[in-house]
Amino acid sequence: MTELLLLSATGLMLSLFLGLLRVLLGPSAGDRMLATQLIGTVGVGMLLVLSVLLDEPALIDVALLLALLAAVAAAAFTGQQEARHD
Amino acid sequence: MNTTNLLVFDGLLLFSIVGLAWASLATTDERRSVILFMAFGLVLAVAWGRLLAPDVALAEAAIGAGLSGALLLAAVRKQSPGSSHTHANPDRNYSESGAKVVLQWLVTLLCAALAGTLAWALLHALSSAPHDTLPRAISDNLVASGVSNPVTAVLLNFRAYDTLLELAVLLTAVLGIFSLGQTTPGYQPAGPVFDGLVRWLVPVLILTAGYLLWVGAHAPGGAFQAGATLAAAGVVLRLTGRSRIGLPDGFVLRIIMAAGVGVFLLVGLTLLLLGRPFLGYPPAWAGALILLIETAAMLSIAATLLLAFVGGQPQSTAVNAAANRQREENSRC
Amino acid sequence: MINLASSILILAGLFFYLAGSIGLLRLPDLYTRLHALTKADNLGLGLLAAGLALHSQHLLTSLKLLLIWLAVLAASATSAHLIARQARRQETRR
Amino acid sequence: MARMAILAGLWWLMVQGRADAWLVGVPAVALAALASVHLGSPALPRISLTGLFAFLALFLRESIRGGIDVAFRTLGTRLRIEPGFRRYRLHISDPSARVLLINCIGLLPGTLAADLDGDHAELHLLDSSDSPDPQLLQLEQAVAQLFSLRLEAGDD
Repeated sequence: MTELLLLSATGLMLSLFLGLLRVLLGPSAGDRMLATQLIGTVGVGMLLVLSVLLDEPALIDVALLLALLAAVAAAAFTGQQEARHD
Repeated sequence: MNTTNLLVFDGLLLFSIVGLAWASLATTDERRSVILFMAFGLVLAVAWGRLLAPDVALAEAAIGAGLSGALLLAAVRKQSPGSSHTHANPDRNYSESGAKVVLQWLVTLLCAALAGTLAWALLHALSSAPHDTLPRAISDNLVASGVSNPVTAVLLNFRAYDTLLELAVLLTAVLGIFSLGQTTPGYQPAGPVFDGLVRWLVPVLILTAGYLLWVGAHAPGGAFQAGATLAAAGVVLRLTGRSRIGLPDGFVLRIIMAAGVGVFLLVGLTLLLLGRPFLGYPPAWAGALILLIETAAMLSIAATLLLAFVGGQPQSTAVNAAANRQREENSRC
Repeated sequence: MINLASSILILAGLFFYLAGSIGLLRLPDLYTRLHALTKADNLGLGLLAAGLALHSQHLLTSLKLLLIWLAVLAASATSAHLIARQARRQETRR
Repeated sequence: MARMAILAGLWWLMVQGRADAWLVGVPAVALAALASVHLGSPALPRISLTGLFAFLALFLRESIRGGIDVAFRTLGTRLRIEPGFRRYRLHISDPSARVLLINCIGLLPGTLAADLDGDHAELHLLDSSDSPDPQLLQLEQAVAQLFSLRLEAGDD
C-alpha cells in the first residue's frame, strides 16, 4: 500500500506540474483561473494521500479548508469580473 | 516511513514553488500576477502539509490561497482602469542612464549576500547546538498548559505575550483601515448560480471556523485559521453584492475589533490581581481561559481581515438599509 | 480484498487526474478545457477519496472524505460555470 | 429545523463524533443556521427520498461516464472533439432546482452550461454532432423527481 501511495503522490505531483504549465501559458485570465482550480483539486487529493502516507490525520482538515477556500478564490475572480463588465 | 522515497515528489514540489513565485513576480500584468500568486498559495499549503506542519498549512490554505487572492483582486479592481497603462512603459526611463544598471546589479549583489548570510547562519545553527531542547521543554510542560496541541500551547500559554502583541498589531492595522474613510459601494448582485454557491458555502465556512477554533486545543487549528475562515465567509457575501456581510454596525463592531486584545488583557490583569503572574494561567483553568481568549481573538481577526477586504469603514446603517432596499428591488426585476 | 479494491480505485483516480491535466494542456480553448477540469478531475478526486476511504476503515473518516469530495464537486462545478459564463459574455459583447 | 439537523450532522462529521465538541458546536451550528436563513435560502424544498436515490444513482453513473468520455477524447493521438454552442430550453423553473441542474449539466458527458438566459441555457458541447437532449431530459426528470416537481411542457 505504501508503494502505491508513493506512486500516487508522485503521479499527482506530475498532474499538478502539467496544470502549472497551463497557469503559466494562459493565455486568458480565465484559462489561468481554471488551471488554478485544477491545482486546488490536485492539492486536495495530494493532501489526502499525504495524510495516509505520513500518518498525519490533520492533513485531512487542511484538504477540507483548501477545498472550501479554492471556491472562495474562484468566486473572488468571477465576482470581480462581473462587477467590471456589467 | 522513509522520507527519501518522496524525493521525486519533493523535487517537483520545490520546483513548482520557486517557478510560481518567480512567474508571479516577473509578470507585469497585475491580474495575472494575482492569479499566479493564488496558485502559489495553493502549492505552498501542500508543501507545509508535506513538511508535517498542518498548523501552518491550514493558515496558508485559508490566508494564502483564499483570502489574500481575493484581497489582491479587489485591490486591482479598485485601481482606476487607466492607471495600469501609465506605468506600463518604464523602459524609456531605464535606457536613459547607466546608473539604473549599476543600481540593479547592486541590489542583486546585496540580495545574494543576504541569502548567503542566512544560509550560513542556518547551517551553523543546525550543526552547532543540540536543537531539540525547545521541543523537549514544550513537551515536558504540555500537561500544565491546558491544551494538548503544542502549537496552541506555545501561542496562548508559554509565549502568550507575543500573541497578545500580534493582536495589538492587528488592531493598529484596522485603525489604519478605518482612517481610509467610508467604503465604496460593493459589487453587483450576483446571478442565481453564484447565489446558490454562497448559500451553502457561507454556512459551511462558519461551521468550519468553529471546528478549527475547537480543534486547536488538541490538534492543528486555532484562532488565526478560524478567523481567516470566518472572514472568507464575509468576503464571499460581499462578492454577491450584499452590503450586510455579517459585520455589525458602529459600537458593536468596535467592541469586536478590540475583543481579541481586550479579553486577553482582561484575563492577564485579573490573574495579576489574583496574585498570579501576568497571563500565568492556573493549570486547572488554562483550557477554558485559552478557549475564551481564542474565541475573542477569532472574532477580532475575522473582523480585521474582512475590513481589510472591504477597504474602509463600513457605511452607516441608513446607507445600508437603502442599499438593501435597492438590492431587493434589483432581485425582484 | 479490500486492499485490492482500494488500490484499484486509487490508481483509477490517478489516471483521471492525469487525463484531466493532459486535457488542460491539449484542448484548444477555454470551454473545452473546462470540460476536462470539471469531469476528469472531479472523478479523479472521487475515486481517490473512495479508495482512501476504503483503506481507512474508520466510518467517520470515510464520511469526512466523502464530504470533502462533495465540497470540491459543488465548488468546481459552480466555478466552471461562472468562468464559462464570464468568458461567453465577454465574447458576445465584442 | 431541517437545516439545523443537516448542519449539526456536518459538525458531527467534522469533529469525528467527539462529544466534548458540542460546547463550541452548538453556537457554531446556530450561527451557521442563522446565516443560512439570512441568505434567503428557501425553506428546504420537499425532497423525496426515492427521488434522492434515483438522482444519486444517475448522478454517479453520469459523472463516471462523463469522466471516461472526456479522458478518452483527449488522450487519443488525435483529439476527438468538435466543440460548439447550443441553446437548450429548461423545463424546470424552480430556482434552487435550476441551480442544481446547471451544476450537474457540467458533469454530464460532453456538456457544460455556459450561461443562463431566461428559460434557455447556453450549452457548450464537446461534440456538437451529438444531440445532448435525451440525457439532459433524463437529468431534468431526475432533478424534478428529487424536488417533487413536474416538468413543464416546452414548445421546442
